[in-house]
Amino acid sequence: MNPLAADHSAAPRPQPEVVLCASNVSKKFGATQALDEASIQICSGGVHILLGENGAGKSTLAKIFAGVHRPDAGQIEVRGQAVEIGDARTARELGIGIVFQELSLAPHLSVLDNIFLGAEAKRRPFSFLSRGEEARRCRNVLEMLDLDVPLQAPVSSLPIAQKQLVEIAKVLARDAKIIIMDEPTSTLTDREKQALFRVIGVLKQRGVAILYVTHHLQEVELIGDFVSAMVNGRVTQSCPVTPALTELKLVSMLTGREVREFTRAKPRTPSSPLLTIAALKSKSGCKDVALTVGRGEIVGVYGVVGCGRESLGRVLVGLEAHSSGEIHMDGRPYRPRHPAHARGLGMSYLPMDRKQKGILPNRSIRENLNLMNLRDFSTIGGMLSRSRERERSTRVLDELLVRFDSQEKPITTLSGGNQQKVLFGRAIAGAPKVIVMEDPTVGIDIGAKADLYRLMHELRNRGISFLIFSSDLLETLKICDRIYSMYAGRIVREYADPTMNDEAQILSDILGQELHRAAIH
Amino acid sequence: MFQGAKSGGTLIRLASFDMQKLVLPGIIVLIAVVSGMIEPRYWTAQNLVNLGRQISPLLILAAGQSLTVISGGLDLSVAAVLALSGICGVVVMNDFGMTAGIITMLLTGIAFGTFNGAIIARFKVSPFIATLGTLSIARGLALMIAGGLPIYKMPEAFIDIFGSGAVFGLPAGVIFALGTVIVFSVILRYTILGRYVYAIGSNTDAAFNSGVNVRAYTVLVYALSGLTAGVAAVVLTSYVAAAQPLAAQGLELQALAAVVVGGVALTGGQGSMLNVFYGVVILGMLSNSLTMIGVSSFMQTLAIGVVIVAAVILDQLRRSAN
Amino acid sequence: MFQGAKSGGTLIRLASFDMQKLVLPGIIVLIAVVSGMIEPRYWTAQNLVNLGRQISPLLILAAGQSLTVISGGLDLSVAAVLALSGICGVVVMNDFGMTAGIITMLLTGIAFGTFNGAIIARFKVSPFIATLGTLSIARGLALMIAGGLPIYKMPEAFIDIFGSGAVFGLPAGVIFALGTVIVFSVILRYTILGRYVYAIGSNTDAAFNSGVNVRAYTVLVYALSGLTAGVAAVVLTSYVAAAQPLAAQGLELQALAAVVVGGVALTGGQGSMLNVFYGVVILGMLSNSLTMIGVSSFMQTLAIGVVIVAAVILDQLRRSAN
Amino acid sequence: ADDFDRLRGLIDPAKPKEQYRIAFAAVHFVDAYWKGVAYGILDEAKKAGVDVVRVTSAGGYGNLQQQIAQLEALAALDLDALIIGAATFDGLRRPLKTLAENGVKIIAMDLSVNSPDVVLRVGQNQVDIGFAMAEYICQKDPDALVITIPGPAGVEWTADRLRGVKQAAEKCPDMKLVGNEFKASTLLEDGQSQAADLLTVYPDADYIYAAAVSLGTGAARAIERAGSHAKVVTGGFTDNTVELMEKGLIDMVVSEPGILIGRVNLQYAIRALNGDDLPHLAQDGDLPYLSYNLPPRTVSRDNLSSYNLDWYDMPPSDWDVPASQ
Ligand SMILES: Nc1ncnc2c1ncn2[C@@H]1O[C@H](COP(=O)(O)OP(=O)(O)OP(=O)(O)O)[C@@H](O)[C@H]1O
Ligand SMILES: Nc1ncnc2c1ncn2[C@@H]1O[C@H](COP(=O)(O)OP(=O)(O)OP(=O)(O)O)[C@@H](O)[C@H]1O
Ligand SMILES: [Mg+2]
Ligand SMILES: [Mg+2]
Repeated sequence: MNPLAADHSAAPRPQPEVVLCASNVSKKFGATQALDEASIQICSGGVHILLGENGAGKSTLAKIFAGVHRPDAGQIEVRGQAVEIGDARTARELGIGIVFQELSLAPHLSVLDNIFLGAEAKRRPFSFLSRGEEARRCRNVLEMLDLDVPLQAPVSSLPIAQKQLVEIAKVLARDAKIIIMDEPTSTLTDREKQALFRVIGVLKQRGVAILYVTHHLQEVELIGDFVSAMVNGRVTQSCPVTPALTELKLVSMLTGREVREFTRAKPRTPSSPLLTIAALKSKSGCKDVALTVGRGEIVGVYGVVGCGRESLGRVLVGLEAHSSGEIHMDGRPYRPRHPAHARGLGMSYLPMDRKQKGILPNRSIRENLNLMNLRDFSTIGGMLSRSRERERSTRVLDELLVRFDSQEKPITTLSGGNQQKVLFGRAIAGAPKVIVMEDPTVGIDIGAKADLYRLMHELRNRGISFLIFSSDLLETLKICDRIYSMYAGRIVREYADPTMNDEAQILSDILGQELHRAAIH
Repeated sequence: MFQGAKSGGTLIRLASFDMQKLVLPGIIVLIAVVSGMIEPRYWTAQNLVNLGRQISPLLILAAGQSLTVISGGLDLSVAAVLALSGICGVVVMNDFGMTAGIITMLLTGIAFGTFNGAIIARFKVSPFIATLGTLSIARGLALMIAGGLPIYKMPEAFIDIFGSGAVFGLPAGVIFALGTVIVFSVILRYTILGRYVYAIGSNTDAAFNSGVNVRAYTVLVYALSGLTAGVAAVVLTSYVAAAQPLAAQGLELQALAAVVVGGVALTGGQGSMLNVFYGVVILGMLSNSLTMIGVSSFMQTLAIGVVIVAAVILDQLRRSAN
Repeated sequence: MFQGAKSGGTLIRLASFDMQKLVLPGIIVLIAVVSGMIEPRYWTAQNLVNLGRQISPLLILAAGQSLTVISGGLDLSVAAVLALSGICGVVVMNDFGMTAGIITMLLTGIAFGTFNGAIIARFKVSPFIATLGTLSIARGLALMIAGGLPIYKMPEAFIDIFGSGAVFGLPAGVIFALGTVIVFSVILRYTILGRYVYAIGSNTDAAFNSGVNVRAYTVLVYALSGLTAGVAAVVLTSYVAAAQPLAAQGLELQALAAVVVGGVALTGGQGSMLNVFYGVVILGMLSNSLTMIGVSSFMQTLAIGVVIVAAVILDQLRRSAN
Repeated sequence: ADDFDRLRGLIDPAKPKEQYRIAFAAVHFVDAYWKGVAYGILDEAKKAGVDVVRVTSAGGYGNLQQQIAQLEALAALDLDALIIGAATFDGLRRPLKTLAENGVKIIAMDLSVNSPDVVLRVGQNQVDIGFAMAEYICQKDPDALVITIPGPAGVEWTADRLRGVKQAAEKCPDMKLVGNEFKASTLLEDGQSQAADLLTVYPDADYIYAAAVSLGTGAARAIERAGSHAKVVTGGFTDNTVELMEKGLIDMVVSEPGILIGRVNLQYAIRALNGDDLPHLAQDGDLPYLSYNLPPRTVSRDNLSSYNLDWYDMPPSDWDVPASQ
């Protein structure tokens, strides 16, 4: 059934069987039909990849399996038994574990406490915790994931990629037999992804069934055994992963719409320098950074987590003061005191951690979108004109392909990818000079991504500059006019007009190695 | 389907809007009708005026409190600042005239509010504890300046205009209170400040990262809350014709309660002034009603608790029903 | 490099631990030394015992309050429940003996706490407003049962054992208080309940999604907070030898203040019992010190405010310095 | 005008045998009465030549816990005598016992306190004060409809005063009391709201009994606003009581001569410490010690002009309880 999966196994593997089966599951949120008689079957010992556009209903399905939502109609079977998953505990007892798309960790709690939260050996409130045993198991799991964090560190102190890995570790520690991963790699860089894929390999060996939601089509080939596509709340197609299944076929599976592949065009005019950074040092990780961003240019900086990229971004948007070095914007010294100041100087920011630093959870889509360009709507009396604001929102939401019901609904009623589009819209609003973006398209489906890329280039052609910190190298290569590779707080190399051919060189740059092109290929 | 969903949404929104709009006013009507049935004099213009006068200071403080609560904080010092403003204002008034005194009341409020805001924004101290501390400071100052005793001496004009004055039967205090509520409601709904207040309360980090000047706006919010303390000082001082160093004790908690009964979450980011208004009216009319219908005071204490709990539970049920 | 970062992190954590450990005790030592210098009689065993007795009820309530606050809520009703427990307990005590009376106090506390928790967990009402409502209910009941006046009649044995009794010079009240703090500290650090309390306070949804029975644990937390009100009722009633319907008014805010001065964030998820202990001692000893050194009551009000503000600012500066 | 008898002839000033250390534990200092008492004690101490080493405030009636804490702190200070205005009748037995065991002579100031360790009590009888007010109303208008604003719950003096009012009312069969609810605090707005509400229900009320002058002042404002013909009777003076009396809003006040009571208390403390004789003392109810109750003195519009408030009632307006002792 899954020819690809047979490779690494030496021991005989148990025969794959359907362990999780949903039939005709429907779920409605208010007026939105999130799931519309969706059906799917997941087998043990394999990775079932679930694809679909933003808002197709993938996370909703996952949450129904996890006991977060209850379906309005339809049936769920676990190992042939009809079940009702009323809450998270039931799900766990059925052996189902989930890695949520919007991370679901307790920020103040330590890594260890998070990993074992709700999965303690004992059940009574006043029972003592067996921390020694937990620590031992915890170390094993973290080792599997190649994750080196102190067990007692509060989760809030970790970068988002590590949070994502903790979320994964949490599921692994529970010995779940059915694991659902909702876009687990969205913020991971290559190194961490490799570790995760290794773990997935091991889990498959052990006969674990994995439902894997993603927008990265490459991952289908890398780890998938089976693939399903969701469209408008229905699973429309399912098939085994075979070499014959090309990315193009996948794309056509998940959207009726034709996706125009994005190709970058050179800037029309050679750009003059807008932002120049020289010998920049910062407390949190820049050792010696020098780079320039031209007017109307998209510049990418690529490196592993902890290479100083985040620190550079923090300095530029005013979250941190640099300790030495020079930054000039428009020829004038640039030293923002805080993001509001930076914004005033023309620097806009799209932060990486959507949930913590991006959305205003109980505010409407409209208010989330128009947080930073409110002056555009003020009338003579200083009042805001709602109608003008609504008008702009409708236009922009349309342009960004946001799938929404009403712009007055809380942003949390949007799917993850659609939330990201709204934040993208917030960052580009209000005529900034430079936009610093961290993982600008995290969670956004391929079709919409291409459109966002086009939008970015349109803005670029109008003279707006971008500085992109993406954990996705392919994306960086695809959209940037220029790329800097970064390692250990320093810029390693500059790539003008990068192409896919630069991939290997960049990968070796960011690991601090000299190029061995042959060795990699 | 998408289109259908959209218009369906509007319908549901209208319905839910009506529902939410009805719970709190419903409670108000219920209290009023029951009171009026038991005690017919409840329904006299006289009593309505009394009621209005009595709840005016609470309403004014609740308006400011709404702002701080929606921004994710709270201001426990308002009642003490009211007392301090009243004392300072009356002292100045007796030497430099009514206008100077009124300005002093407002400025004292703003100054203290700014001080609160500065501590909270600069040192990232919990608003609860910061304003609990400044509450004590303001009371201490008020007691020291007044020597512990109420100051009764003040220009007759001040009492006549603000305490006893009325326009078309509406007492001056009520006009001030409604004015404050309207101004704050407009601020919340139609200004950039209002939008940022919601944003800061909803997710401070997000607002900060997006470029909202969280510190400056926090200071502004507490300064406005202080201003309401100053306005309430004008109203209360002229109403009782005395500046008392212990004036309005506990009114800060009542204001908070009114705000929360009005559906503003203490976690911030949510709430509307109209509902706060209902919250104030409910709490304010309760004591008046119970006195009018002759419920014993111990029962009143109990009844107020029951109404608060019942109101918020009902309101919550309505919300989750949507 | 990764390794280096790790050990560096540990070092910083150790250092910060020491720092944090020092700010609050530092303030305590400062107050004690200054008081002792101005009034040498401050440093008598007698006064230390007094101090211990005086802060015992606050300490007990603060222990329960820590639990509710860390879980992301708060309990404004504790002081009123204390009063109600005391009244009920003494009434029972006079008819059925001391043991029955003490059990009644504890059970009344637990029952009311469970009621609080049930409302909060079942209806998802804001703990602030829910417990503000039940505060009023508890006070109303206490006033009605006691007829408004304190009840002084109670078995002499109760006063002798719990109010005046001592073991090795430690008054019974102090022993109860320390016992409560130690038990709650163990709960928070070493039990499943403790972990869940932090988790619910840190991110309720995450806790729920991880399979924590958020509702049941919320009820348990408020029941325990109610229990502390019952324990404090035993201590306070025997200490003042009277069950007062208005006992401990405002003590709930003091307990909250102590908890927050002790570095527990009102947003939940954070805090340690040791620091709460320091917070209680700071607030508790302030009033004793100021009386001993002869500061006037108005100045005391001011001074308490200044110390609260200064303490939290210092504590916050230390935290952010790390 | 300075040569009036500061002790109103109640007792002869005594000469202390030593420089005694005396403390005064008050209920609060936020009305003219308690400030007057503090002034009386401190001024008399100066004149007599003894030290008042501490003056404390429990912060309000009923604040038992706070007052016990203060008494315990005072116990560490080597006092010779303590003058205590008790925040509650009962519940202070243990700390007072501790003080007495340390050799401190305890004088109960005005408010009775249930402790056998008290040497004596000097003050007014609260029931008598209430009785005097209702009696006055009965004289003026035997079939008066009287609104009562009895003050906060949970404190003895408000209960005692209302009891006095009811006793007098019983002797005046046509008089009718309405309201009768202990509630709120003693702030002006409390008096004003309660009076306004009750005047709406009972627009024909003739008198308002307000337990304390702050409540009475608030009630007077409510009468003025409601245009009612009712008049207030209350206890104690403030800065504007005279004005309200002249306006006819307040009809009668039972004097609470704080300064005088403070002075007399200090004199009795000195006598008790000296071992001198203690005149006037008599049994009051079943208190475990003897009391000297000053007779209530009523001040109405008729005799207002002949009454000098500054002698025994109102502390000098520029005088404050010292910030530290
Ligand atoms: N809590 C909610 N309330 C209202 N609508 C919701 C809620 N959660 C999801 N929806 C709606 O349900 C639909 C499906 O959302 P879901 O999160 O399942 O999409 P998804 O396939 O995971 O998308 P993405 O790729 O962007 O993560 C969307 O239209 C979304 O707006
Ligand atoms: N506060 C005061 N202001 C003005 N005059 C006062 C005041 N107190 C007392 N007097 C007057 O001083 C004189 C002496 O007062 P004192 O109380 O000793 O008189 P008394 O004859 O003993 O009265 P009583 O019978 O009430 O005790 C009287 O004329 C009295 O009216
Ligand atoms: Mg999703
Ligand atoms: Mg005489």
